[in-house]
Amino acid sequence: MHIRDGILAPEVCLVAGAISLGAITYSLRRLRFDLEDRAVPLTGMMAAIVFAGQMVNFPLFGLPVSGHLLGGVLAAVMLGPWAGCLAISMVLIVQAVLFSDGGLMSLGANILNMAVVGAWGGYAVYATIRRMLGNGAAATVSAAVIAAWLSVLGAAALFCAEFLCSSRSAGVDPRGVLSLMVLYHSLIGVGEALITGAVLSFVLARRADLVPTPNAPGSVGTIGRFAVTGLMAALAVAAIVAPFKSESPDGLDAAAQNLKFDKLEVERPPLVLDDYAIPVPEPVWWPALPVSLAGIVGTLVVFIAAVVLAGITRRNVVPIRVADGSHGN
Amino acid sequence: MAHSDQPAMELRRLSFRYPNGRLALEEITCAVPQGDRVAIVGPSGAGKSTLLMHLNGLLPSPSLSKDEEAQVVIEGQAVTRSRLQQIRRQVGFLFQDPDDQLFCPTVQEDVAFGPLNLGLNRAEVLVRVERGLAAVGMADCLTRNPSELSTGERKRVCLAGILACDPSILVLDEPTSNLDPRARRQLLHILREFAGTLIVATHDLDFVIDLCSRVLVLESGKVQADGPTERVLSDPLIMDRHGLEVPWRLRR
Amino acid sequence: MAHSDQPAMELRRLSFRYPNGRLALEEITCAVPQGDRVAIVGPSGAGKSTLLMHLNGLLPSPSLSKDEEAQVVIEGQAVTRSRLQQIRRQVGFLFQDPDDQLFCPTVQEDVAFGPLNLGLNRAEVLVRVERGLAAVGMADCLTRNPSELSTGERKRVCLAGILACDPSILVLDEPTSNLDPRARRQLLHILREFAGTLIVATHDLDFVIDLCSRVLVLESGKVQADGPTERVLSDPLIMDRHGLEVPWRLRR
Amino acid sequence: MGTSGIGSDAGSQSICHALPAGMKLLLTLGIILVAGLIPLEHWPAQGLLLALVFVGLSVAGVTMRYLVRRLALFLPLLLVFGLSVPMARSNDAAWSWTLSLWLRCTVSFMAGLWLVHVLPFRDLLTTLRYWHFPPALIAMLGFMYRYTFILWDELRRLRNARAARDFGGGPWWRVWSINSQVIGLLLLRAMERAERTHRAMLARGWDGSIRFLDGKD
Ligand SMILES: Nc1ncnc2c1ncn2[C@@H]1O[C@H](COP(=O)(O)OP(=O)(O)OP(=O)(O)O)[C@@H](O)[C@H]1O
Ligand SMILES: Nc1ncnc2c1ncn2[C@@H]1O[C@H](COP(=O)(O)OP(=O)(O)OP(=O)(O)O)[C@@H](O)[C@H]1O
Ligand SMILES: [Mg+2]
Ligand SMILES: [Mg+2]
Repeated sequence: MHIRDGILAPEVCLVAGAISLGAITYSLRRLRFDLEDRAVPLTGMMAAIVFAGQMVNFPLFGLPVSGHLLGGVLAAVMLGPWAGCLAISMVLIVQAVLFSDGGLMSLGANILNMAVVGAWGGYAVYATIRRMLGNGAAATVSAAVIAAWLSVLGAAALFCAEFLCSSRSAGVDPRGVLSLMVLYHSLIGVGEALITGAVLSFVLARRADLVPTPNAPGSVGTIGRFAVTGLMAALAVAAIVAPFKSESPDGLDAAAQNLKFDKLEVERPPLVLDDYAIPVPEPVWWPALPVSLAGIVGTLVVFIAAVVLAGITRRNVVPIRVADGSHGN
Repeated sequence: MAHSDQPAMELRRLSFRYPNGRLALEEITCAVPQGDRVAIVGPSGAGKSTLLMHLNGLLPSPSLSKDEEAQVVIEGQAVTRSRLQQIRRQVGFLFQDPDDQLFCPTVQEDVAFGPLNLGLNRAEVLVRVERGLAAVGMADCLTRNPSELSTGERKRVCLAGILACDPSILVLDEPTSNLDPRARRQLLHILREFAGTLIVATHDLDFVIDLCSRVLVLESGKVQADGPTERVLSDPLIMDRHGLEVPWRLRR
Repeated sequence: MAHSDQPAMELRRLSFRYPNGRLALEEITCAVPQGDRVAIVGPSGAGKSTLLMHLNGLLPSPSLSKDEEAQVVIEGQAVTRSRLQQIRRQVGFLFQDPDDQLFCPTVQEDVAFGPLNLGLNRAEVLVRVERGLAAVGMADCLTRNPSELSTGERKRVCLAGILACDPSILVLDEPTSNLDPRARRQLLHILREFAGTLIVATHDLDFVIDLCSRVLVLESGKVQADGPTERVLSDPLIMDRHGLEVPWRLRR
Repeated sequence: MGTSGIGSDAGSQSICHALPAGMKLLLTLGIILVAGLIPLEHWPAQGLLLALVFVGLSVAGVTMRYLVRRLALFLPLLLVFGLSVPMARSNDAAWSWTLSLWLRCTVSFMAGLWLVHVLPFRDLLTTLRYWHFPPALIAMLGFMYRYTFILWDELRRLRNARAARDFGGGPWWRVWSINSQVIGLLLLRAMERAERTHRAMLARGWDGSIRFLDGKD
């Protein structure tokens, strides 16, 4: 998922960088913690954990891609959206500067796609769903699972947008790019959702006090939350439905042909997605149905995972009383 | 700064409950005069570590934010959130588990951590690091990674880290565990030379006899006995009741 | 299974070098007969923990993969990769640092971990857990989280976890550190009752006198002395040279 | 790529290492920016840049083996991409476009590698502080650095602890469920350890700012 330099146009990087900078500044402002606060080391540790987690790539059912944890939702659920966003940003900064994993110039875009969409967007979805389902452990896990999956799709969609803005050719069919990305990322998202859900149910069962309730001060306003949730959900639906729509006379095949042979070649590379996904051209050739099926299967798996993991958690949770000592340090 | 007529450490009805509901300390009241060497003994789970951590404001006690009802007073100053920095400079704290204390990638950096935070300049810090490590016999381990040391070696590095801060009050939690007899003797020697106030929680009663003049017996978060070392430790009644044993040297 | 004429544990020119290049053990050769109780003493960093971990195949020694040149032999069987699981059933290993050993979310699960992996049924496992925890006096902590216990309590839970596996050889690394005197006495009692072979690394020489019949002195990865407890421990020359001290009880 | 990359090059020294850390960062960023801004048609300029970066890498003492190993992770992908265009329509324009793409991405990547090689973590922190980055962010970065080692340490312990008592027994689902718990366990233990370590730092007078013994300030 890490975009390398040379793929996005400098002006796109600039805009994305500016937005990310704003997001980080805003996060820092919202947190307003003492440096001595416990939140600082916990954020650092979360960053270290996500960093380690991202080194492990999971294979994707025979597809020529593998995904890795993004961690945005996990971090946001455990630390809140602001610290969560910071944690993931830090991971990306370190990866770019000290491991040359993801470009320096595309750092802003990477932060936008993974930290901001992951933590803020993911958290908005999570908080909204949790609002609806209640405060139980089961609700927490299912909300996080769904949010994790959507956050991956969101990141992918945003990448598409950035990429399309970068390739100056007007004629690229966004639906072609989108359907390819959806195929990959609805599946990568399943991995993300499973890991997030499993880890969270574990933590909830052992130390529920480490997972704050979304109503704590510092969460997003209700309206904003619903807006973002709606947006992300619409995105998922659009992504899944997109290939169907493109079966108009010129069709997906035509779009794909255009995409591959006519439009992109003179301008920008086609999808040099990242270092993990090897976007072989075939999927674009596939008829619409399998592409959408992948999206639908992904959705189904995520919902089933949400229910199952939530069920496991419900059985395990030991209520933890909170008494005098718990006033945050 | 500190007047010598003020106790170095004073506890006023100190209570503490862990977030999981366990009451670890219950209304502890006591005072330690400047320069005294006091041992805190008691069975596992008595609350010794919990008590010591309060001297440094390391546990989130509600009293930290209330200036008037201070439960812990160090050299005349209530331990409150705003004074924590100041107080932590005065009080050197050795954790029971060395792994909790060591977090830098090299021994040198770890020992230097405290002095650097005191705002000393680089040369001074290096001198202190060297002195601290030499005192515990680990001068040749400067560049090693603490997680690749043996447990006893790690314990010694922790000690060096505390000594390098030059505190006026030393609070040691189980300093002799995992130390070999020679290192233990060296430690005894260092602590005897130390001019400030000393508060030690330990199960090593021989060490207490050699070092401390006063013993506090703690059990279930309450002070059960308090008195001169020899008298408390040679009293079979007290010792037996609180999971201890009269040491060989005091048996008649 | 094991013939009583075979030594319980045999080391054949055992050497070990840590990945960072430090030679921790150098050509150690010795044998411990069945049912013996042997203490390993020596200064910090002598290599005691490293040696003990070899008995359980916990360190990545090259000899683990070579069947013929086995350097560690347990009850007549060379410790090789393919036999590790078998051998770990026979050998119960207590880590020096309880945090290295405890990893389950509750005390009960942690103590049950070994027995469950032995393939026992649930009822039997529960009986063993209860027995193990009762033996160390922690029967009322079943549902607590090990990371919320005091250090001494954690140490005791570790012991319960080992005892619950009912091994034929007990390998204990510094079992008395952080234990209070009463728990230490209980441990002494448990170990005296234990019928199998016992190998203990410790700095607590009094404990050695009370428990073991034979002492190995280790320093810089080599065996420096080996003999009956009283003789080795009361020899001021040996003791002084290797960072130890003649215990009070043996002084004349 | 393990944590070994972080701060591993403390020993090596070269002119590149001696540059001020801020300069290293700006230089790298500049090169990447230029590589990105040069139009695709002007591939000779890209080639020049590549040569420059290559010289930088060799001055910094990067071994050929290391370079090849890192490039091997990155190049195949680029090859596939670049080749898809000339294969579809082979004319000179397509080829020069491909070449240019290759060069651009390789320049950026190698510039990144150079930075990785010459910039120790603590220098990054001190530079960021010098540039008046928010102290909270720097503190978090510092924690992340420290905790990465602690995390590894915890993982090692967790594995050892299990090995000593898992006897390979139990039905397959038990083994499987134990394995799946590891990530959660690691996270919990790491968080708890983070809290304790934080306490230890506070006890030794830490006030929120990261100080290094040999950092430049
Ligand atoms: N983090 C924690 N959360 C909840 N309870 C705790 C925690 N730490 C300790 N306790 C409990 O508080 C009590 C006092 O613990 P403490 O660590 O102070 O004992 P201690 O006297 O230091 O024992 P030891 O000699 O074994 O070190 C114990 O009953 C322990 O189980
Ligand atoms: N993980 C490791 N990597 C490298 N060297 C190590 C590691 N662990 C221990 N050592 C070194 O190996 C030597 C032996 O260590 P070991 O832990 O066996 O000592 P020990 O006798 O158990 O000491 P203690 O009494 O302090 O527990 C020491 O010099 C130590 O510094
Ligand atoms: Mg304690
Ligand atoms: Mg040891």
